[in-house]
Amino acid sequence: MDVQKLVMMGKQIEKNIPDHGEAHVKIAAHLDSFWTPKMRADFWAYYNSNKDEFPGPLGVAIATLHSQAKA
Amino acid sequence: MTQFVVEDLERTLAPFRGDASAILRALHEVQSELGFVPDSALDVIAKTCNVSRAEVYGVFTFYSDFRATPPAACVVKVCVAEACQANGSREVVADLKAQGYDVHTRKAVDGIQVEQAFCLGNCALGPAAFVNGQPIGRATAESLLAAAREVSK
Amino acid sequence: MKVFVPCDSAALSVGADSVARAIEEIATVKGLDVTVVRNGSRGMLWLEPLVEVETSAGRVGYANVSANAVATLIDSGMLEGAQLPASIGIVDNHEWLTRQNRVTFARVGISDPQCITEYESLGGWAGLRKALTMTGEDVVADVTDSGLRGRGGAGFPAGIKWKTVVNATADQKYVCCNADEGDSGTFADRMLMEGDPFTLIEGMTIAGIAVGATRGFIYIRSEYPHAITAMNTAIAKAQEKGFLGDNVDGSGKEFHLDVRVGAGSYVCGEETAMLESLEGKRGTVRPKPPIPALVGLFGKPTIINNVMTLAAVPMIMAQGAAAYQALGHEKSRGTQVFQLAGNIKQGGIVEIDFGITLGDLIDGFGAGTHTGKPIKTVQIGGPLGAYVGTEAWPTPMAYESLAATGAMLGHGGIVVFDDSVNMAAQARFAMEFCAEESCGKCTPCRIGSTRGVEVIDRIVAGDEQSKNLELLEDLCEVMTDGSLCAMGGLTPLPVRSALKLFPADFNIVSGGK
Amino acid sequence: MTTLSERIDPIRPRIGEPDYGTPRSESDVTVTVTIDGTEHTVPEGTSIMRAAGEAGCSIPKLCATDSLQAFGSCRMCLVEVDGRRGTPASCTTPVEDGMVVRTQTPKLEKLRKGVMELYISDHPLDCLTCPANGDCELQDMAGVVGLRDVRYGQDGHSHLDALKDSSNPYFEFDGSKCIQCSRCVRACDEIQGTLALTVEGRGFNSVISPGGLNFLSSECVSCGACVQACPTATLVEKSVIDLGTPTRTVQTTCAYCGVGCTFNAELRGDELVRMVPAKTGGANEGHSCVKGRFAWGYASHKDRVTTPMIRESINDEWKVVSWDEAINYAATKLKDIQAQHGDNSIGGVTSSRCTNEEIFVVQKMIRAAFGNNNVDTCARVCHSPTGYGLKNAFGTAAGTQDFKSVAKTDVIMVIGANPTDAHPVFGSRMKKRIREGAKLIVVDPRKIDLVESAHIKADYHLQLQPGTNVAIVNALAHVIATEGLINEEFVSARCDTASFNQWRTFIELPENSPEVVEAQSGVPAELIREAARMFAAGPNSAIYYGLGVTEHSQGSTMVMGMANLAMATGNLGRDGVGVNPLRGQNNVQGACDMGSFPHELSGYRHVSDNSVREQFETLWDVKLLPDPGMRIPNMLDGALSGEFRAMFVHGEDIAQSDPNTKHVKAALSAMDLVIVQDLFLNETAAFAHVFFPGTSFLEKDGTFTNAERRINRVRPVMASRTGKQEWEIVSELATAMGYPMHYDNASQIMDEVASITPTFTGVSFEKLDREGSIQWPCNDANPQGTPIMHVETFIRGEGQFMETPFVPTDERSNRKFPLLLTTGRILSQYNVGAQTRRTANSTWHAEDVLEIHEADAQMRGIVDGQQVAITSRIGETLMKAHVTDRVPAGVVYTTFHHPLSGANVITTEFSDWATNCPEYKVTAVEIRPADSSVDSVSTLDDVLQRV
Repeated sequence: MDVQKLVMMGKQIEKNIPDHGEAHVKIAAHLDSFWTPKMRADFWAYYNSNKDEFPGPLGVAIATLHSQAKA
Repeated sequence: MTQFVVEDLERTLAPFRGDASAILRALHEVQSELGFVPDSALDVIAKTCNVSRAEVYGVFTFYSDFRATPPAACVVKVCVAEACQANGSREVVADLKAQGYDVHTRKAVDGIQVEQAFCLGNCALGPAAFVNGQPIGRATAESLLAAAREVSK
Repeated sequence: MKVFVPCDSAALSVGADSVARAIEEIATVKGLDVTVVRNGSRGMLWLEPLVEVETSAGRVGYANVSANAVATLIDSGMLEGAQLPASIGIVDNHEWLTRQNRVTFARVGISDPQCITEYESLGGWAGLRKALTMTGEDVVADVTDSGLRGRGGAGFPAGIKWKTVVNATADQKYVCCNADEGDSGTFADRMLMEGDPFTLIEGMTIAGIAVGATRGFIYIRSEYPHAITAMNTAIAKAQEKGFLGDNVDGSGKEFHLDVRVGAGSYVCGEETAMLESLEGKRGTVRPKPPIPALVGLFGKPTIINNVMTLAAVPMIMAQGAAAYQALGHEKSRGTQVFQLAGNIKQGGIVEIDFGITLGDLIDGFGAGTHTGKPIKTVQIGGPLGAYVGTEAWPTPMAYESLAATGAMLGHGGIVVFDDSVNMAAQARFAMEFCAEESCGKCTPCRIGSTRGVEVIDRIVAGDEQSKNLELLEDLCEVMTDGSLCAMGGLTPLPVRSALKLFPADFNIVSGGK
Repeated sequence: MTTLSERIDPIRPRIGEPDYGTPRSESDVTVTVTIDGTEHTVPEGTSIMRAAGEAGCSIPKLCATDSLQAFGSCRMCLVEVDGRRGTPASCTTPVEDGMVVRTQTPKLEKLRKGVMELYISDHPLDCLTCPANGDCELQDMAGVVGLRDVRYGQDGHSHLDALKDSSNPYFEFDGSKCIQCSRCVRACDEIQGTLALTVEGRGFNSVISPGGLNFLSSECVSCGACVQACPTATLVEKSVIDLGTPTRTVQTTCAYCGVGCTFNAELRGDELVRMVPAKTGGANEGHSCVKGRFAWGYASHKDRVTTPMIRESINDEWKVVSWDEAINYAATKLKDIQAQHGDNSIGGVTSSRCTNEEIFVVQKMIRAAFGNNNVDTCARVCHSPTGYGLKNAFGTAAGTQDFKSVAKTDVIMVIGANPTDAHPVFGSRMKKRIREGAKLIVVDPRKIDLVESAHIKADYHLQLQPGTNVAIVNALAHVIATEGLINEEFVSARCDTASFNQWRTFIELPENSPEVVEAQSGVPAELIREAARMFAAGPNSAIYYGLGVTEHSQGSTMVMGMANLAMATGNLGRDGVGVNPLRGQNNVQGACDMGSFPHELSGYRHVSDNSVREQFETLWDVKLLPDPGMRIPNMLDGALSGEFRAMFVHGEDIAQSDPNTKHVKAALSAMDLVIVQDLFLNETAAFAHVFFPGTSFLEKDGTFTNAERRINRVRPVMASRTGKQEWEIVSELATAMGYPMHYDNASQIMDEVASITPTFTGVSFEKLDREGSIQWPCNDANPQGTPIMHVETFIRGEGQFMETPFVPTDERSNRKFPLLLTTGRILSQYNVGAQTRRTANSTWHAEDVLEIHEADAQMRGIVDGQQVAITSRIGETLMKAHVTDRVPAGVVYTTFHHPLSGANVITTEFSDWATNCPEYKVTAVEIRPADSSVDSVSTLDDVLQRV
């Protein structure tokens, strides 16, 4: 899949989950629940070299998933 | 019906907006405004009163007062109910027919149209009639036509 | 000087308006101080236009005045009450009136119907004012005690109907006045509405206050344009004076009244068809149960009474139930407003206690036929009423006594026919009228009436007469027992009575063929 | 000349359901009545007619039928009652305690015969050649009363020469046979609520009339209620005239919308004559719409493909092959692709048009034989946000009520749904309740019929800008929270306190106030406030919603927003309330229930749940993946990037129904293998290599689950025209791929579902056949099913409030695309139109049109009926313009039933953030007149080429 599409989807999810400091957990859970492993991996790969683009909880979420070996 | 008349009617019928119980009143209103109820007015009434066209049509066709076409300049209504029969209204109707005015076809001749009615509430002075709404007692074909010609002059 | 020229539409039909205009014109030309009052009609319709002149001795009447004759009459001293060929003397002393007992019609013909102050000065609003001091239940009890029965035809006790409505719980109740006076030979409702509209308004307001109905409707047939105008004008005045509205006569009670106009349908005089029509719909008959007193207009508890019924109420309230109960005959209490119509010499309104004989009404009041020929038959109670012959003259005019003879009082209209009438034609007309005016809902009335015309035609034509007579009899049975309402149910009454009394008119060959 | 008695056939047993003449009384009080000497106890309010009928002594009748209120016009049902004068009609007279009734006396017999004699005197004596011969109540009753002779003859005044009205494509009106019982008029009023029929004239001249017009040009919506109500051949299906009266019946379920109407398919021999809605149908209770009632002819349309076909390339001609060859060809290809590109390179789509059993085997094949979770369903593009939102809030991905519940609702809020067009049979129920006095709030950019039509008027129409649903629902909740209208008792007893408190803080923020939202949505703040107060006042307030909620970038948020609103006002867990999705297709609910989503197994259990997965693994004897598979958009994107190579498309036309057609077609073209299973060579089949002919619903054996979770039986009315059931094909494909799958019948598949799905454990064909239908959950706790959910507690325990910030879509109108296009359905057509366009339904709606407000039209020089070009940043299409005040200025609207206009050519890639449900409802567009310019002619060619 085009990684830019994944970025768009990720950012849309981030925008729609209100953040009271725990949004990254919810975003991670969402990606874990609904994204295929390959989508998560591709996204992580992109994130890893473009971290500046993800200052918010989305970045934290994908990093968390990666650390749990889910991305 | 032109747009102008439709808008006129919509204004006339405005008090009945959303009132499903106003179909009959709306039909009266249209007929008093235009002299008859054109087909397109049924749709205007339906929309105004928030009912179906069929409902309006059903009411329109139930009551004998309403007409789908413009009336003649003068409408003569002759009572043919019992009390007036007792005073010869059958003969009046027959005389009128002989002169071309048939209460069944309601065909207009020289701007005069004759219709039958069942009781006009003037049963002691029959035959009773209305000539364009003006009551006439002890009517004869001649007295009616004379009054009608006066009106349609 | 006051001159009275009736505004009743029967008077108008014989020129009352032009008479009134002529009097005013001549008075103006001559510089006379004449006030023309447009009163209701006294009900002596054969005398219309009946001009009355106020004199110190009373109101002197001049009968059958035409506009052309006005100048001569005035020149001859009419305005001074002179004795002239047209004069009938003091109207109040006229035997036709003195023999009557005018209760409901007490003010009709006396006053200017649209003068609300005169209405009050003649005893108006007294009943309402009294009712406003009573509980609804007490008002209903008074109406019950008076013995007042529905004047529309069925004769159902008004108080019982009211009690049902007063006991019903609902967010809205209605009072509906049935002024769809469609029976040929009847015009009392019209004359009251044109001649004393405030009485009806007062009666309806009392009914509304009594049962907790805040809205009332008067359903008037479109054939009565003058009554419609009269009622609308009177209602506006009553509203203006606070007798209608949110605060009836300062009582804090609410009653609003509106006129609704029919559109040429006889069956809308049937109470449930009238309800449909009041709801703006096709005037088809509703089955009963449920009764309108419980499920009536817009599904709410509703009093439905005739004009004459409601117009009797103010007097009952003002003078007490006992006064009304004291009048009448057996179970028919109070007075009945009879209407003499058709081929009759002295046609008009006769309000008198129940119990007067038919013969007295027709010969005594009516003075025989207009044409001067012998009477052949009389139809009582409108187009659904039976034809009777002179053998019925001794019958006391009351609900039960008439029913016992197979006839019915209906709305009290009596239509006289002379001997030129063909009764097969009248029987055929009864079916034809039913075919024309049936709402079309139930089968016996819808199809039966049309078949009735055809079968009568075959009988008269001598076509398989005995078979068709039997068929007509079967048809009458199906219509009588099978119809949804009185329209189809009573149409056989004139048919059967005509056939029974005057078989010869049907060309019936003895034994049939 | 034959005699009358020869012409009136003796009564034969008739197919169809018993008719007790008047509706059942709902009273709990009973009375005892003596009828013909025998005592019967019935509920108070029961008519004499019904009491007698239930007791087995039926009284003759013509105008009475138990689907309509008593009318009392025919006078056939007269009886005698002790102590009462006359002969009252038994239909309009309620029984009273102690009443003694006689239904058969010489007097009554004579009267009934006399009435019948009148009827027949105005009725053609052509029973033997009449299409209703043997299915005519007049004929039956003439026999019952023993009429032998009509003494009036037939020469009198009559209606024998009345004209026929054949304008409706499906039924005919023959006035000469009409008995004026008004059953048709009353059915149109009481059942359908359209009031398109009336009686014209009066007395003998009364005739039934569609408002003085012909049926086709009238207000008639062709629901068939009048035809069904007609006791004679006056209103009769043309198919009955052509084929004759039916002789047997098979009960089944309609395959159109999510209402799920039960029909009796009436056949003559093996030929389907007509579909008659069943009074026993749980969802429809005897009603139908033009689609289910009449538009079933597509099942035998000449376009139907009934043999399997294959081709190497989509540029080749199709080759008709045997089932074995087709299946083996597909299996080999799939396996080859997997060998070359990996297990995850293939996937499939289940169809919401198919049975639960078919869907279950398709997802099973994908998970077990394909060995991945790349299964999705067309619910993705309609109601996936419903599943997401309701599951989060309440714990289960389904509507909370049964349809009947609306009869107890005091305030109905309809959001983004158009029930009278899209769910007409439920729409009629709703209209009935509104006419009884329920309040109505419509939230929709468009003036739908519920906003104002005969006897219906919304109390509030919140005519919002497309894309601002969430803002509005937040503003409604804001009013409720800030004006002290929250049902604190309900919330504290039933909902999660922490989430509620957090939500309350959020919702009370000024950004959610109606005054702020007015600027975003265009809805006056005061209207929002008043509507919110009305909703909170209830006492029973219910939300009904459709795709106007879900097909947005915030579809899931909106579903949660509505759940918040319902919980905050305590409107859950009883009759008359709830959050109710109106499902688009017949089996959207079932497709979701059966485990069609890539992340869920049947019963909404996540694939990552080890214990659940293990149960399936044991049952299926296969290893399952614990991670979610690809959604449809992922598959399409994957096809373009080369990672996804083959797709099994089960009964869905993604090339027409999915957004951004150009993108979809490119993705399909990129795949190595596309397998389509469908009735017709649809738009997607143009890209297919294998075509498996499908079965129509008339051939299927199985179940559909409707929007109220009602599992209805689908029974084969005729033999499969392809020789196979669809689940057989799928099983054989799986087997050919090396995973043996076999079922003897569909019932076994449901047994398997029941064995492994906790909400379905009590469901079996046997039980469904016995009970008629069951609403899940149906298990040991709820053996009779569950009409209303969350009665005591929520499925998830405590109701969960969710913060629902309004995030405007990225699709905005701008100078280049200043208008917002939104889409919807029309009554006569259905979705992509594959079925309805192959029926006479196109008589009503032959093409899609673009609704445009007069101001927008004028500005662009567009007049009504003109061809216009609609351009979005994605594409362009052509349509006729319809200038109307149904849409506000700035908004245009169209349906998407026709491939020629192909609304999805212009819809965008935007989708719901949580579920990727496409944002069909908001597309920024520009419109311009298209005719007469050279440029637009070439555009039309483009369009024609594209489709």
